[in-house]
Amino acid sequence: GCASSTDSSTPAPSSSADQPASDASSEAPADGEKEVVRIGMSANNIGIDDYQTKCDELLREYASTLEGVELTVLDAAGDVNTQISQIQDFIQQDMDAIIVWATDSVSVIPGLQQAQEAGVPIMCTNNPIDPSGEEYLTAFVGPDHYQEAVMCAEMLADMFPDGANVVQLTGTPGYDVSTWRQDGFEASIPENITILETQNADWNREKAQQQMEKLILKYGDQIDALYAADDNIAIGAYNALKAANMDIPIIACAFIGNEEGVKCMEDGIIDACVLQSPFPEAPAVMDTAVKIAKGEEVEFLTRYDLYPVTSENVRQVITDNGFEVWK
Amino acid sequence: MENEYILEMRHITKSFPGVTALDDVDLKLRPGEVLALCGENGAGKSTLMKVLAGIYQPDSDKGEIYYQGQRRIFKAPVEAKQAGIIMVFQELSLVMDLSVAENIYLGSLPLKHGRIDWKTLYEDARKVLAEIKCDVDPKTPIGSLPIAQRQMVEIARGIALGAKILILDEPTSSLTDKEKDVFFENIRELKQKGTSVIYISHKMDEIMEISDRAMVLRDGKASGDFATANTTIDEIIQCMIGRSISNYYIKNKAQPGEELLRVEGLCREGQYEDISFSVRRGEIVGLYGLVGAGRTEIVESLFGITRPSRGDIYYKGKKIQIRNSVQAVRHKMAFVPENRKEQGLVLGETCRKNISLVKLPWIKKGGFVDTAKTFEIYEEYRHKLKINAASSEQLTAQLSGGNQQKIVLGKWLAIQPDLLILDEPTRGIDIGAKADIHRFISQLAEEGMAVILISSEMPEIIGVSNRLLCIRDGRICAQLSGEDINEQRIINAIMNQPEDRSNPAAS
Amino acid sequence: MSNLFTWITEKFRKNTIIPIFLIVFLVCSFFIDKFFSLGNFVNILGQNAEKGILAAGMTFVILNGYFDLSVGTLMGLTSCLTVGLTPVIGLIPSILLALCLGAAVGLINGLLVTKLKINAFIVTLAGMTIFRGITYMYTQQTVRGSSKAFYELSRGSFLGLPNPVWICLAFILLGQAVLYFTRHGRNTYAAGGNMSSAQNAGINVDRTVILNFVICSFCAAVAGVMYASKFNSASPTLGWPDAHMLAIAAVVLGGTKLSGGYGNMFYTLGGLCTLGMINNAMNLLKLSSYYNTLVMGIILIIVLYMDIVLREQSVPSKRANIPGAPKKLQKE
Amino acid sequence: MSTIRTTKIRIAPNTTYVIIGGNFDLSVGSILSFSTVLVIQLFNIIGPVAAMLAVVFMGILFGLISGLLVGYLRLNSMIVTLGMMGIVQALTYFVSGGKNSVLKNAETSWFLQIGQGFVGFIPTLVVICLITVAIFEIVLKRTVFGSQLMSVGGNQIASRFSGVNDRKLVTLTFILSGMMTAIAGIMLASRVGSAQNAIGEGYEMDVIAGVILGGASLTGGSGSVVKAFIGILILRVLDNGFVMMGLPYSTQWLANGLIILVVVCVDLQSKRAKIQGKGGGKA
Ligand SMILES: Nc1ncnc2c1ncn2[C@@H]1O[C@H](COP(=O)(O)OP(=O)(O)OP(=O)(O)O)[C@@H](O)[C@H]1O
Ligand SMILES: Nc1ncnc2c1ncn2[C@@H]1O[C@H](COP(=O)(O)OP(=O)(O)OP(=O)(O)O)[C@@H](O)[C@H]1O
Ligand SMILES: [Mg+2]
Ligand SMILES: [Mg+2]
Repeated sequence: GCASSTDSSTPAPSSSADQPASDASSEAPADGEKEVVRIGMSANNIGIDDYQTKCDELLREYASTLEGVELTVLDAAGDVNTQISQIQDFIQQDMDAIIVWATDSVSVIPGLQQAQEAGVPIMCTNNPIDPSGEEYLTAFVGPDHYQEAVMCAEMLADMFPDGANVVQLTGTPGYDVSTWRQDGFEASIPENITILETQNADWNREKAQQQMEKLILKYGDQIDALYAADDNIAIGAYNALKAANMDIPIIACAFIGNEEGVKCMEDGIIDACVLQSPFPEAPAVMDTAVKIAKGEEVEFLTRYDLYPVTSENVRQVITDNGFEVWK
Repeated sequence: MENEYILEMRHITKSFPGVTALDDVDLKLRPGEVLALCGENGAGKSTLMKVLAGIYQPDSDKGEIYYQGQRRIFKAPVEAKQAGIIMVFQELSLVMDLSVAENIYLGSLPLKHGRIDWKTLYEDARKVLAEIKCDVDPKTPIGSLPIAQRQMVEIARGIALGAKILILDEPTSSLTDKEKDVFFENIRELKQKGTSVIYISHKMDEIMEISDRAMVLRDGKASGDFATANTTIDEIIQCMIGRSISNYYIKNKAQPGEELLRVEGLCREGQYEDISFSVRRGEIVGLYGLVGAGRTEIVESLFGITRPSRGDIYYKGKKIQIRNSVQAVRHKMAFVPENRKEQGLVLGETCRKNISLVKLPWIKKGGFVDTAKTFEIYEEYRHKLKINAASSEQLTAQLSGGNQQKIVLGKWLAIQPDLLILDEPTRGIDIGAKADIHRFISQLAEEGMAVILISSEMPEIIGVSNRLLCIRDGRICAQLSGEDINEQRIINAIMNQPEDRSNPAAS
Repeated sequence: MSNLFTWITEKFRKNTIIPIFLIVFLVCSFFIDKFFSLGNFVNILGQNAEKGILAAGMTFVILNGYFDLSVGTLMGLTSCLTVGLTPVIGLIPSILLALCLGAAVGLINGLLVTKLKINAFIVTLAGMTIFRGITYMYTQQTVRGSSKAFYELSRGSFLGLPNPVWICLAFILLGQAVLYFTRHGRNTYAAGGNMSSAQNAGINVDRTVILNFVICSFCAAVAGVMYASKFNSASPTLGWPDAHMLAIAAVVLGGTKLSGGYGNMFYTLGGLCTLGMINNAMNLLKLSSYYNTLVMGIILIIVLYMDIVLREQSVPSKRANIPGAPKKLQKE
Repeated sequence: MSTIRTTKIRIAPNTTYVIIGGNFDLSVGSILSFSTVLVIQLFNIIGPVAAMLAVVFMGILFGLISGLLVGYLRLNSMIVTLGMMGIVQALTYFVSGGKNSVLKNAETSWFLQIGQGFVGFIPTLVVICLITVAIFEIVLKRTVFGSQLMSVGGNQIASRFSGVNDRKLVTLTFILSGMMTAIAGIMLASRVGSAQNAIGEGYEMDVIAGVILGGASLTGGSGSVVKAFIGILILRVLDNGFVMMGLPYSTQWLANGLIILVVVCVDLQSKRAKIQGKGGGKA
C-alpha cells in the first residue's frame, strides 16, 4: 500500500512540444562589453549512463564554440543535498546563470529559491521541476519523460490489438524518471493489456538480467512482451530471454540513439522505443542559459521532439532529424 | 555460630563444556581474615572467585552463598559489587584508553550535581595511589603504563572501593619485591579495618607471609585447609600437587659450548643503549632489572619485532640482520613474550592450532598442513609440560592462566630452537609447573640450547641462571656469574650502589 | 610561555585532526579563489549541518565499539514520515512521531545486539534494507512539504549562521557534555575500550549499548526531520546508498578509534569540517566531475596517513612501540 | 542453478579472506565495475587473452595498493578501501569516457562461452564458481597460508610474535581480493556482453552481509568460504522467492531484512545450545 498522494503525473505543464531546439542557434548579440559570461551547471549523475555522459560532452563542446562563455559543470552524483550545495557554491562564485539537471523534482526547489533570492537566474534541464518550484525558474528545457511512456504504451497497444500480458522492468525506484516512465505507461495501456508483474532493475544490466530470469521462471510463456524503462534494462533482460529461447517483443521507453542501441534495434533485440536524442539538448540548453545570463527574455518552456521508432525506421528517423549515431 | 563468618559458600559446583571446574566446594571466611587460595593451574581458584563475584552462577541450586548471614545470589558483577565484594582480576581488566583515575573508579565515578566530578575523582585517585606508593599521574592513560604499574592500579582499585571482601587474584605476578612490600602493608591495614581478603597466589612465601589461613583446591575440589601459622610450605604443596618438591631451582650443570649469539653495541633510541653480551650453547643467561629497565625491548629487537638503530648481532658465528620474526624463527630462535594474552596466544583458536602455529612451515606437505602432525605436537607437549586442557580442540581462551602459559612455551619448544628467549615465563604458573618448567629449561640447556631468561623474581633468576646481566635504564650495569649471583650483588648493581665494576660488559 | 607551547603541542599531538584540518584549510585558502570568505564558510557549515548530527550520533555507537549502518535509510524514512504526515496530523505531532520512531528503532537495534547477541553489523544492515522497504511502502515518490513555517525554520539564521548549523553545534556540544560529564558517557568509553572489564566493574554494559543505539538512531531521525525542512519535501532516496558511510568516515577521520573506546565529539567535528571543506574546495576548483571521486579517495588516504604519522610522533618514546592493542588489531 | 550465477557469489571467497584477516574491502564493487569496463574496452582493441591478462593485472595492482596501505602502513582498511573505491570509480570513468562499453564482433568468440556457455548441462560459470569456492576453502582450512591467516585475524600481534609474517598475509588477502574481483568482472563482461560504469555499485555490502551471514567474525579470525557461499545463496534464494511470490520491491526489502535477522537469530540459538559460556565477543 502506498499512501502518497502525488497523482499529478505530468509535473511540467504539458504544453505541446512546439519549439524544435535546433533553430535556436543564434549568435550572442551583445558585443558591446567584452564581459565573459560565467555559467555553472549542476548535473545529475554524469558517467552513470550514456545519455547523461553524452549530454555533458555535447554541452561542453558546444560551450567551447561560444565566444565569451565559461561553463563549469559539477556533478551531484544523484544526491539532492550535494546538488543544493553546488548551487550554493555557484551563488558564492557569482555565476551569471545556473543550469540544474535536477536530481529530484521537488527537493531541489529550496536550492532554486536560494539562487533566485541571490539574484542569480537559474534554469532547469531534462528533469522537470514540480510546479510549486516553477516560480523560481527562469526557464526549463527538456524532454517529457511521461509522454515517452505514453507513446510506448500506444506502440504496445498497436502491436497487440487483441491484448497481451506484459512484464515491466523499471529503473531505480524513487527516482523521478523511473516514476514517470512507470506511471505514464500504466496510465495509458488499454484495458486488454495486463501487467503481470513489475520489478525494479535499477538501470543495471546485470540486475535486469537476473530479474528477467526470475520472471521467466515464474511466468514462462505467459509473457507476451516486456516493457523496459530504458535500453540498458532492455539489453540485460534480452540476455535472459535469449538464454531461455524466448523471442518476445521488447519495448524500451527511452532510446538514446547510440551505436549499441541502434544495433540492438536493427538486430531486433529491442523492438520499439521512443527516441530521445541528446543532440538537441546542448544548443537548446546553452543558448537559453547564455540568454538568461545576459538578462534577455526567453521562452519559459522548451521541449524537444520525441520520435517513436521501430527496427525498420530507426536509422531513418535519426538521419532525417540531423542527429548522429554516436559512440 | 552463623555470625562467625561473613561469607560461606556451600556446595558450589560449576562446569564448563568438557570440564568440571568446581566440584562441590565449600568456603568460609571470617571478617578481617586473609584467606589464601592455593592450587595448581586450572584447579578452579579463579572460577570459584568469579562465582563469588557474580560473574558466573553456580550450576545447581545446591550451590549457595551466605553473605553476612543472608542467602544471596549474585546474578551480575554489579550486585556483588554493591554488596561490597570487589574482585581484582588475574587477567588485568583495565580499559587501555581511559585514565588511571577512571580505571580505579570504573563503575563508580563520583557525581556532583548529576555530572562527573572530575576534580574529586583525580584527588581521590591521587590519594589512593599515594597510599600504595604508586607514583603515577592519575590522568595518564593506562595503556601507556608498563604492566607492573597497571597491576598497581588494579590493586588501587580494590582498595579504593572500600570492599568488605576483597578478592585478589594473583595481584603480585608482575610486581617487584619493593612494590610487594608496600602492597602487603596495605593489606594489613585493610585487615585492621575488618576487611576480609581472599588472596590467590602461586608464590608460597607470600602466602606464608600474609595469610591467616590457606585453603587448597585440587582438580576443582577443596582438598585442604590450613592455619598458616601451624603449617609449612611443603605441607601445602604436598596437598596441592600430591607430591613434595625437593628442589625448586635446578642449576644447569652443562659445560657452556660454543658461542651462539653475540651482540655488540646494540642501541635503540629511548629504549636501550650500548648493549653487548654473548650467549653460549648450554648456557642460561639471565636478564634482571626493575620493571621498565628495558629488558623486553632488548629481546624484542633480537627477535626482529623492533629494529635496533645501531649495533651488530652475530649468530652462529655469522653477522646477521633480523628484519622480522619470520627470519628469527628461521634461525631457530624462540621467544616466549611477557604478555601471553596479547602477544602469546590466539585466544579464539584451539590449543592444538596455537601450539602448532610456529611449527607450521616445518610440517607442511607441499603447502598443506599435516594435520596428523599437529595432533602429535599437541600430545607431545601436553604430556611433557603437563598441560591441563579438556581436549586438543579446547579454545585457549578457556584455559586457566598457567596452562595458557604452557601452551605458549610448548609452541616454541616444538621447533626445537637453538636460542630460547623467555620473558617472564613463569608468571602465573603454579609451583609444581614452575619447577617443571625450570627443570625443562635446564634440561634443554644441557642438550645444547642457549637460553636468555628475563625474570623479575629474584629467587628464580638466581636459582636458574648461569650468568646474569643486570639492566638499569636501558644499559647493562653489571654482569655476574657463578658464585657472584646473589641477592646482595644484584641489588647493589640495580640500585646503583658502588659496585666493583670490574667487568661491566661482556667480551 | 613555554608552558603554553607545550600545552598546545600536547593538544595537537593528541588531536591529529586539528593540524590536518589546519593544513587543508591553509592549502585551500591559498590556492583556491573565493574559498577564503565568510560567505563561503557559512556555506560550508550550512551544507554539513545535517551530516554533523548524523555523525554525532554515530560517534556514540563507534565509541562503544559498534557501528550503525541503518542511519541513512532511517533518515530517509523519518524524513518522509515527517513531511507525509504533516497534512494528516499536523506538523509538531509528525515531527515528534518521527523522533520517537528514531528512538524506538534505536531501542530495537540495541536490544537485538545486546539481548539476542546478534552481530551489530547484521542487525543494522538488515535495518538498512528494512527501513528502505518501509519508506518505499509508504511512498515511492518525493513527498511535497506543506508547512511554510517548517521550511522557513531551516532557512532562517541567527547571528549570521543558518539555524541548522546552530542545531548541529548544539548536538555536538551536548554530545560532548554527555560523553565527558555523565556516567553514561564514561561507561561508553569503558565498554568500547574493554567490554568485559566494564562488565566486571559493575557497569550495565547492555544498557549503555542500548542507549547509544537509541542516541544514534534518534540523531538520524533529527537529521531526517532537518532535511525535510531544508528540502521542504522528502524523497525516499534520501540517505541511500552511502549516508552511513559518510558519517562513519567523518568520525573515523576525526581520529576516533573504529574499534571503540577512544575519541570524542570534537574529533568528529574536525573530521566533518575537513570533509566538508574538501568537498567545497572541489566545487570551487570546478574540477570535472570525474576527478571528484579520485581526488576524494586520494585525500582520504593521505589524511589517514598523516594521522598515523602524527600519532606515531606523539607516542612517548619509551616502551611505546610495543604492539599491544587490547583485543583487536591496531586499527587506529 | 541460476542462483549460483550471481557475481556476488564469485567475489565471496576473496571477501571472506579479507574479513578473516580482520579487514574490510569496500572497493570490490568499484573494482568489479572497472574490470568489466576495461576488459570490454581492451577486448575491442587487443583481443580477449591480452585483455583478460591486463585486467587481472590491474586487479592485482589495486589490491596491492590497498594491501600495502593496510598491511604495512597499518591504515584503517575501511577508510583506505573507501578511498580506493573513489579512485577506481574515477578510473572507470576515464577508461569508458562515462559511457557504456559494448563488446564488438564477439558473437563467435569463445570469450562469451565463459559467461554464457555450458559444461554438459551446467553453466560454465557455475562450474568455475564451485571450483573457486572449493579451492579457496581448501586453501583456507588445509594449508599453512590459511592457518596462518586465521591466526593473524584472531590475534595479529600474537601471530607476529610467532614468526608469522602478518603484514605480508594481510597484503596478500587484498591482492587476492583485487585479482578475484577482476576475474569476476571478466566473467560478468562475458555474461552480459556489455558494461555500465556503475555495474558493481553496492555489491561490497551485499557480499559482506553474505559472508557474515555465513558465520565469519567481523573482527577476523574465523569464517569459512563454503559458509559464506551458503550465506550468499540464502540471500539470493530469498530474493528469488520474493519475486516468485510477486512481492513488490519495497516489501522485498522489508522481508529481506527481517529474514536475515531471523536466520542469524536461529543460527545463533542453535550454536549457543552447543557451546555455552564461550566469551561473548562484540561487534
Ligand atoms: N570460560 C571457560 N570455559 C571453559 N572452561 C573454562 C572456562 N574458564 C575456566 N575453565 C576451565 O576451568 C578450569 C578452572 O579454571 P580456573 O581459571 O578457575 O583455574 P585457576 O585455578 O584459576 O588456574 P590458574 O592458577 O592457572 O589461574 C580449567 O580447567 C579451565 O580450563
Ligand atoms: N560508571 C558508573 N559509576 C558509578 N556508578 C555507576 C556507573 N555505572 C553505573 N552505576 C550505577 O548503576 C546505576 C545505574 O547505572 P547508570 O549508568 O544508568 O547510572 P546513572 O546515574 O543513570 O548515569 P547517567 O545519568 O549518566 O546515565 C547507577 O545508579 C549507578 O549507581
Ligand atoms: Mg586463575
Ligand atoms: Mg618486560
